[in-house]
Amino acid sequence: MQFNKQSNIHPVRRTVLKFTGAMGALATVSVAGLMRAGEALAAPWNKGGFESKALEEALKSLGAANMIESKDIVITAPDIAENGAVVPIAVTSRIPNTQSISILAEKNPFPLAASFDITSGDAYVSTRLKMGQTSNVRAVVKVDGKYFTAVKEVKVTVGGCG
Amino acid sequence: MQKTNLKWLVLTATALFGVGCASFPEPAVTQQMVEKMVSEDFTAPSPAMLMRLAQDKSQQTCSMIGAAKLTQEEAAEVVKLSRESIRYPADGKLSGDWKLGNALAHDGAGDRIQFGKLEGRKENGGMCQNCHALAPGEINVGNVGPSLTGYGAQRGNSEAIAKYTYEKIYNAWAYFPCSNMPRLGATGHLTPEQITHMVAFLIDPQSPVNKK
Amino acid sequence: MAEAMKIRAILQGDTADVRILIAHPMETGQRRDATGKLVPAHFIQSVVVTQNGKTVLDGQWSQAISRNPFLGLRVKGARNGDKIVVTWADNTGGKRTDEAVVSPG
Amino acid sequence: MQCMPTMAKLGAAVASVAFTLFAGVAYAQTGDPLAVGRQMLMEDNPGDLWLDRGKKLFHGARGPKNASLEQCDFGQGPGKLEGASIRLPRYFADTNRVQDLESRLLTCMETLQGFKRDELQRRAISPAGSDGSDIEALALYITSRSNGMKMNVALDHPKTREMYKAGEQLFFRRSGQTDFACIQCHGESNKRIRLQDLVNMTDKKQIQDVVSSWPAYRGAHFVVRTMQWRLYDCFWQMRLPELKYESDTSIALTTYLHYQGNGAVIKVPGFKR
Repeated sequence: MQFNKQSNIHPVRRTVLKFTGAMGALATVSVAGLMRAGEALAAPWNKGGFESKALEEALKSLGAANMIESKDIVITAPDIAENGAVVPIAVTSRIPNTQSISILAEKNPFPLAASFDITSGDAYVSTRLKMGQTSNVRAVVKVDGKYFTAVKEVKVTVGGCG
Repeated sequence: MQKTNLKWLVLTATALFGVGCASFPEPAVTQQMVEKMVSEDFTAPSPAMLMRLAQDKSQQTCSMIGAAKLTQEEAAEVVKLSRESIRYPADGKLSGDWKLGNALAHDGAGDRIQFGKLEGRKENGGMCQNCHALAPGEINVGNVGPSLTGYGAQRGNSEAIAKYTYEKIYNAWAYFPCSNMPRLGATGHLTPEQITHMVAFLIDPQSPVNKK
Repeated sequence: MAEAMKIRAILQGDTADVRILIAHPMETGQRRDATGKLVPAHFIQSVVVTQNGKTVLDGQWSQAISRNPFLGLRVKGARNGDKIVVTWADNTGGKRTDEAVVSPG
Repeated sequence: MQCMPTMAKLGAAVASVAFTLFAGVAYAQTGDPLAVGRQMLMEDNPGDLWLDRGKKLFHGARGPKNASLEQCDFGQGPGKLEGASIRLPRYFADTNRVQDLESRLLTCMETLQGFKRDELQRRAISPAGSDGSDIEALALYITSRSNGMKMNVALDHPKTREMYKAGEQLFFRRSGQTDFACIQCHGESNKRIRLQDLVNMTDKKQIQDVVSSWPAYRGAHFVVRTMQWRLYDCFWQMRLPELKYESDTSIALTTYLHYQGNGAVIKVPGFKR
């Protein structure tokens, strides 16, 4: 029996650290018409922000200037991520009237990973990120036109014996 | 694994009890069956690579099952075979370039077989990081083997230490018969020259292993 | 054809704990397949969650979100039987909507 | 701007090394620095996305014979999946073979649905980052039907006992350029290869955690992996030749491991980094 030569069981193990390259081509991605789910309700996709390579630019796209460090923003994430391709991140804002939570992996080639407008009455969101290397993960919270922020460092190792 | 493992005794006892009077085949019969299975159940790009599954004398001796222990005679035999296996670099210099050794120690790749192909590498990685702590503060290191942090700082870098270290990497079983440490030189995984670089990585005062 | 999402919406006190798993490749556009060819970018850009028709979360994603994405949120003031609807849309025009009903924990 | 981070400065890199040193000490005292991440990932397992697919594949009419797998007998009678996986591997008279779940599944896909066996074997293990194979989805679905039940492999047939003993011997059989057998990495507790925890398979609790959690979603591959894959990958890592899918060697090892893990409560899909 021969295994399928077309298949490749382990590429991820070797390429996970190469997200710098992997995500480098975002600028060339054609974004189909900025189509959004629930179009009537949703704001257009923040193309400029998601395609910013510099953290400052990404923050600017969110409108975030003069951010205030806040202990009322809690980032739950592993100190060490076993697998940079799946790094769990949860953000809770205890600041009243939180309108949105954005998540940035500062050393990713495109730092802005996600933004959530939250109107559920509980400013909490949990998701999973690709991270190319050890980096600060930053949460930016918008409250009545003001911006608050917190960071947590996540160490990324690839692991395995590859 | 030469240590008696109490848990193993318990497990084996449970297994025997569990099947009551039903009999297991004799170990020799099982061994025959296993060798047949091993010869049929694997594929490789070449017949020579299939031979990786064949055991040498020491590997056979070191495949003790469960709580079985190595006898003194067996241990002596493994040590003898292992000593005889050791080859030294042509120029006789046992400590090479610690920087090359550093790279080797952190390289876990080389010589794996997948999709009918051998991993395309000029030389194999040393795989040290998989099982040993190396420079202080490294996170992504294993602990199957003892920590090597400060190895040279503790032992110095004399000719005698270089020789011991070289031999230990070349064939660990010359000192600790049947230990978990691969016989990296004797099995051909690393060349004598590569091993001299790893020796330097461990004993050179400039190596990160010996930095605070 | 996108596969169905897995949506759990469990009531804890007055808050629904909503957990969503989505089958999606979230391709970055620079990964190469086994033959060395670039796999085109293919990732979800938008996820909208509603409770009985009212938007409770409006999310935007980049391709930095992991393959087979997870999204967790909490909806305050939820009740058993509330309808939670999740819709995602990706950069190639693909989209899918699934729903779940808030149920007791 | 008080919050602006320093981006990728050399100083930060040096600081990070120093921090690492302290962090290492702190973790040793406070426990596992990986635990938070593992916990978060386990709670919401993308492997669940495979269950419906496996169910559809099982009940749908497929293959050259356009038949479902509903008549497949995993040892509990045709179509009975509850409690099937907990008794596998076992001896099957119709094939005169000890079979694990995956081997038995292939037998049914061949006999009931008319698929070619060598084709099935070739496609069984999917590429990383793919949508996964049908066999992976089926193996997960079938195993999930025994969720909550206890592993209960019986050595009640001479051939099963042969395979058990062969598996045991294989577990300790050292070969190749790493001089490894399974036991070299799986014989002691609290050991790691790099950061990856190694299961001590001589410990009842730990081996139970293994046999109860496959098939599992493998985070690094984004697909559901099976026990056959787990064994294949171990041999790859040991620099040995490629283990054939559903070979006797693989089934012998599975017989040995599952029997050691008897009593484990099945909970699949598992989640592996």
